[in-house]
Amino acid sequence: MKHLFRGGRRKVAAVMAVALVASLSQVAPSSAAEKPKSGGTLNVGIFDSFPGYCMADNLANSALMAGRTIYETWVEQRADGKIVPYVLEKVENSADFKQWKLTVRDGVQFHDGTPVNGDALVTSIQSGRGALTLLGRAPSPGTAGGFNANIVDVVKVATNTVQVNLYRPQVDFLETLYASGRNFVRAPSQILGGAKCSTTPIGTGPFKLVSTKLNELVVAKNPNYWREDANGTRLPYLDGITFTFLVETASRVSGLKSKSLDIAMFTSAGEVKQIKDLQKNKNLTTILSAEEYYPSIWMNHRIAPFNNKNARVAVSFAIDRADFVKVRQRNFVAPATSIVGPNNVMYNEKGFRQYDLGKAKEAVAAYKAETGKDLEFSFPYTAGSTESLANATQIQKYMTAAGIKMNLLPLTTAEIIQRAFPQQFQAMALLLMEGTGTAFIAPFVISDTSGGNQTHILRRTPLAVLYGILNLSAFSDTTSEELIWQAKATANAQARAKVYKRATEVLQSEARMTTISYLKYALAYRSNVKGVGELGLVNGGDRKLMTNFGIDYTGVWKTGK
Amino acid sequence: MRGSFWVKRLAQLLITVFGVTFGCSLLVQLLPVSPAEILLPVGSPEERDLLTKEIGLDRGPIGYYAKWLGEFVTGDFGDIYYSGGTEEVSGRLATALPRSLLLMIYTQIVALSIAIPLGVWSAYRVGRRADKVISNTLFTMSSIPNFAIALVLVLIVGVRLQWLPTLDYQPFSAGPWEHAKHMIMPVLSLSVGLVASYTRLLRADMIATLREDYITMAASKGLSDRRVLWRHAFRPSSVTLFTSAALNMGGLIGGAIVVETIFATYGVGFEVFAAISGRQYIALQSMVAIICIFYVLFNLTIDVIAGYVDPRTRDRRINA
Amino acid sequence: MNSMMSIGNLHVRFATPFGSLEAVRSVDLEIPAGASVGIVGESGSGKTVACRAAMGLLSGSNVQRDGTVVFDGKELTAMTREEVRNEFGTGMAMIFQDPMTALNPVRRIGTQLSESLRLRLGMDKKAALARSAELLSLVRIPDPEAMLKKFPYQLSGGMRQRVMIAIAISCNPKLLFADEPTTALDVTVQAQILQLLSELRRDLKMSMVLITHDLGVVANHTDFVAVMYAGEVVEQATTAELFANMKMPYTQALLNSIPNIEMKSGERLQVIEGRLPNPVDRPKGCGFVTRCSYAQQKCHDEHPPLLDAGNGHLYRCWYPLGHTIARKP
Amino acid sequence: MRKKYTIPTYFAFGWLGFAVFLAVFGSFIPIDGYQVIHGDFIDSPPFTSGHWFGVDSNGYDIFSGIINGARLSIFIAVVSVGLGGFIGSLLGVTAAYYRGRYDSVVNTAFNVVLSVPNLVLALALVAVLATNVDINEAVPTWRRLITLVMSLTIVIIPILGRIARAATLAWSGREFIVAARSMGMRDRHIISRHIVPNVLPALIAVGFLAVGVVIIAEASLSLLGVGIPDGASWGGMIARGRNDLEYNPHALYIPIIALAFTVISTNHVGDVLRGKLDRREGRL
Repeated sequence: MKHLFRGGRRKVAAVMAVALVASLSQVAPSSAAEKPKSGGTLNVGIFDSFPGYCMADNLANSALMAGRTIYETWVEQRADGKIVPYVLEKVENSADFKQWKLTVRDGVQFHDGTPVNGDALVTSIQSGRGALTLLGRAPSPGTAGGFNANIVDVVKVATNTVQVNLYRPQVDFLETLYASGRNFVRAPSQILGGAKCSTTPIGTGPFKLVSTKLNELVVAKNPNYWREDANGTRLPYLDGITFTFLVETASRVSGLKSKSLDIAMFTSAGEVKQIKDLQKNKNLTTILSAEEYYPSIWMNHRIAPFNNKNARVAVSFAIDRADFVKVRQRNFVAPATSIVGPNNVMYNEKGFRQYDLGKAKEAVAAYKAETGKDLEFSFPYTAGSTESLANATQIQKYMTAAGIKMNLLPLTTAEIIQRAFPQQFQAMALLLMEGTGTAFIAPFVISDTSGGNQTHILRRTPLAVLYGILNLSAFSDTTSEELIWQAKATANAQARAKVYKRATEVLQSEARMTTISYLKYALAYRSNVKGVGELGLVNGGDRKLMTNFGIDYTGVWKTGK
Repeated sequence: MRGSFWVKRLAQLLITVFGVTFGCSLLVQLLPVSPAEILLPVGSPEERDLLTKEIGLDRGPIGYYAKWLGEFVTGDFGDIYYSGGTEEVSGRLATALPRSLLLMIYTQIVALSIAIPLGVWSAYRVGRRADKVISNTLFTMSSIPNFAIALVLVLIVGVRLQWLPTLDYQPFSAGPWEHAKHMIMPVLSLSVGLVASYTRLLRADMIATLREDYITMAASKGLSDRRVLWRHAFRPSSVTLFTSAALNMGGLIGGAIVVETIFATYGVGFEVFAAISGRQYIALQSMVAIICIFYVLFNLTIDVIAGYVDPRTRDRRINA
Repeated sequence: MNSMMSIGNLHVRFATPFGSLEAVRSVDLEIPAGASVGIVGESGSGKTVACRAAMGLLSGSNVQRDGTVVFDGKELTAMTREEVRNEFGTGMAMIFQDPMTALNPVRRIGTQLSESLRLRLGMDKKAALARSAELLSLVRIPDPEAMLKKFPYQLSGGMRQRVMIAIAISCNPKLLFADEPTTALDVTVQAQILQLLSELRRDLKMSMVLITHDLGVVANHTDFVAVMYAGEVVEQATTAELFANMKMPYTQALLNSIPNIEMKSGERLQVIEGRLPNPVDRPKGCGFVTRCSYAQQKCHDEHPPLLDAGNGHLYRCWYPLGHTIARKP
Repeated sequence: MRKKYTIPTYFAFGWLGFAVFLAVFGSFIPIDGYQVIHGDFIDSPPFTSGHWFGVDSNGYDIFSGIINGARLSIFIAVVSVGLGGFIGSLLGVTAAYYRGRYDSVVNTAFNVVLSVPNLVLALALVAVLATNVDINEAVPTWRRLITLVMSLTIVIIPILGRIARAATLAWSGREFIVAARSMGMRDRHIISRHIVPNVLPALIAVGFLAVGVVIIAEASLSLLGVGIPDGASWGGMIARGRNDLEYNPHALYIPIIALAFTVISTNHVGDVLRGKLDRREGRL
């Protein structure tokens, strides 16, 4: 099945079909006949650390997988991409898509015994948009504030029902509520817990916290978990899971091979060699995510040289994407043909500048003619990471060929992240955009995620920067922005997709950013791990088998002792 | 006389601790950006002011240090700052420190118990083939970084032979064997480099000792070579070795970052690294202070041991 | 008179980075039982090396020893290290020049003294310590019980040397090598130590080899004398014969250079003008030629053989003292 | 009296000479730069034509890395050990010679630096010193290099300084020093003529040992992201090759062999030099 995701360029019309086939083929692996067994613990090796569990602490990829054993989301995504209620019972919306009524499922409770109700939902959403006013130090919404800026207010209309009012109509509001799996059902007791918000996650998930450190998360079975399997057995099956941050790829590979780990996760960004090796291993099952992760080269419009279009065009033309994928990723992923991948609704090849050295040189000459300067920029990469250096060096090679001077900027990851969102770099590569929908695309290409709401709650606070902070290219493109808002207001799916694609075309023709290749994730598990991807969602339908945040552990069980 | 030596030595060590911690606190002051800005990247100016006051950064270098020190001696090692709240450094150290201490102690025991016989033997066979083989093997080993040794061990012992788990730490309470299984490989990878340097130190001192008349004297009494080596030559040759071992303590507690990462034996080294890369300078200051205190304690212990091993040093100290 | 030790054609070579160094060349020496033999020479003349080689105390990959050594009827040079070691303490013992360096600084006097008693004579700890105290009083150390608990650095030089003598005689050796036992000591103490050694030798019926650079010491405390120079025995006779009928210019030079009383302990004596020849690159003639005021051309060209002057008086010189040919002024 | 050298000594001198030659003239050797990515040769084993030592999994030619890495590795080692040794022995010798308050200040300073683990010290120094106010202006390689060398030098100073101090303490009590003092010789003269020649052999032995230690320390630092990021060093190559152990072991073992040769050679040369300098060893 994995070959389905590997293909190169695909026709737009084929995308949905591919997604569908993919989702069908992902269901029910061969172990379905075995009866799940309760008990046992798993050791899981991951490649991200745990920066914390409060709103502003963004759990990345594999750490998100771990965090999602404690936390669930109000809504979930089906394998076909549709967002469906999960901890919510039902969702209703007004005809203009500006009012959304969310009803919480009855009988769900947090790990500390407090009930999940309308108040909890209000607290959760308010904390995510930075609207909580608290005594002492208020928990910052962090970058989540930008995602939720279209929300005007949240009111409880019944014990378990909450109404969310939006500033701009948003057909895909549930995608925002899902936030690619990141908008957790956090307990108010955690959110309002003051000093412990970052270190004591309290959720509704199948597992609850035992202990956590920067490098480790230990969770144990939540005996009061609300879901049970088809046979009426209480979920989850496992007694506990230990997630360990193993930054060295070799540690994860050897951990699996030496049976110190049951499961380990990998990324195609730099670990292709190891993934291919694991795929050959008979004792392991290796599953891959779809290529739904779109790392971009962001070009800062606020400062020279990328305030000049010719500069951006030159860079976009200069990158030999096919060569990059061959050299750096061993053809494991597809070279980019748009700023997003074929699975995304915004995918559009029009206006996307493919490798063309001649045109790149022309653009460099045009830049020189306009500004009188040679095209030169700095590019940060993670110091100490061979992969990061090799990627940057590879890009530098293409730039040099086109007559562009690219200076490498070695910085620590912390420095890069800290400087990225205040948009201080001239250019940088960062994976932000992902998924099939637009909830995790739009905020990064919009200059004001509040949709121009002048009365927004954050407008007069320092946190107002959050509206545009996610747009690392720091541009304001009214045409594409309006198209995106217009698409979000369009009820008809096909018509909506068309508008989105037009927005993409505008972004690409202005060379706001560019993409080199797409990315995917891999997860390998040993043969004693069963039930991966077998448990469906609560109202039928399956999850995606594998994503950037790995697998779901609710239905996973373990053979043997 | 002896008493005054120890008072002097203790004072010296206390000054060391003060020096290190004050240096760290100066480092915090010297940062190009305000620590409050680093610790609260999305905070409001009011919040940052509050934090600056809370940490004591508004009091100037001396005031800040005095505040930190006052809290440190009462067991408040400061906090690690998250976007949503804080975590006490002491909690982190409570899990990390025992791991690092055990790792360090085991490593020293293993390194010394390999290096001592090797050093004595190669000094005894100086210039012969055994000595040359030992020396060159050790030099080769010492030029392999410990992380490379760790990875080779993992590949051979963990993956190919499947004898030992490659990851994780188990406390002694989980059973001695369980504990040992998880410690063997990290300890071995850290030991190799030390074995090389210890053997070399001991060998050099032993060679010098074996030239002494009292060794010939001992031989002329009709004692066996083994007895001459161990009873007569080893002790007077071992002071440099133990002093050097004491100097390595700090490095092993806080500097085993890479090996700790490979084996997921996350100890103080990892915490220090995380504090540096996460810019948790307040936490860093306390952690370095703790490492320094242990370093000082171990050095004091070694002083006592050295006085026992070589009574001349007692005499020398009194004269010094 | 039967022989206690007989050394035949002893050669000792050291391999050095500068080439092979012959420290002892063809030394023949007879040590009669019960006698005291003095070996005299400057520093570096090979006397210490010869004795240590005879005992079998030289070890190391760079040492090569040839020749035969027969001790008490047993051929040491044909024995294994283990067998030779069994002769140490009970058969042969040695007193070293510098008691400062020859006592282990980190072990107590009692431990060092009782060690050989326990290991060589099989005494138990208590008996060994009791015997140690006796030995200490034998070498006239006051309050021996307290001395047992002390470390060497807490003792004076003379006391240390007495301790060392006590250690050497602890197992009643038949042959005692005393390697410059007094050089490191004050002049006043020197006489006491030598007196003590002579008395002990008589009382315990030991043979003794007294190595020294001081012909004065030899005259009073030995029966036979061998003079060594540059690794060779250059003159050999009974003590009385040697002083009565000195043949070698070198021996005479030694006699003329009486150690300076003000000289610091441990300092090397430069008793005769000039230097010893380079042991790696020896002159083909007489080794003393550059320093000898009587040297002739023949001395430069030919190495003198060991000649017999009668009465067992051997010497190695083309133009011995009393020879009639013309001398340089 | 000319000393005869053995074959290993010739080899050691030869290798070090070669390494120093590479360090000085490596950039003039007509081969591809170490940063050129050979996309078609990724994972090539050693003895591939055109790539004698093979290519690592990122496409970097290992031969080129070894040639170019010599420069940084040797430079860092020589400068930090040389500078650290010089400053350390200057402090150590004078402290032990003059004693008193100056000595206790120096000794305490040594202790302070020694009690902080090397890696931590270097990490902290680089974190503070190698940052730029304008984020888009890359911290120039020379500044990173200086910071790195400085950190390593600071690490070396107390190590060699303590040895110099201890050795000086032992020697300055000797009669000839006391005699020289009593004859009214100038301190500078006594130090340079009487103490330094006696202290030097021990320092040189440890100094040569420190060369290997520094090269490896640089490897650990580049692993932690504070080395010379875009430079090739043997340590950096070892650090980069760590994840290739199972797939391309040559990316790991070839730089280790180069490093091992250098460490063994420096140690051997150190021994030989010590033998030459230390006349006392000439005695038997």
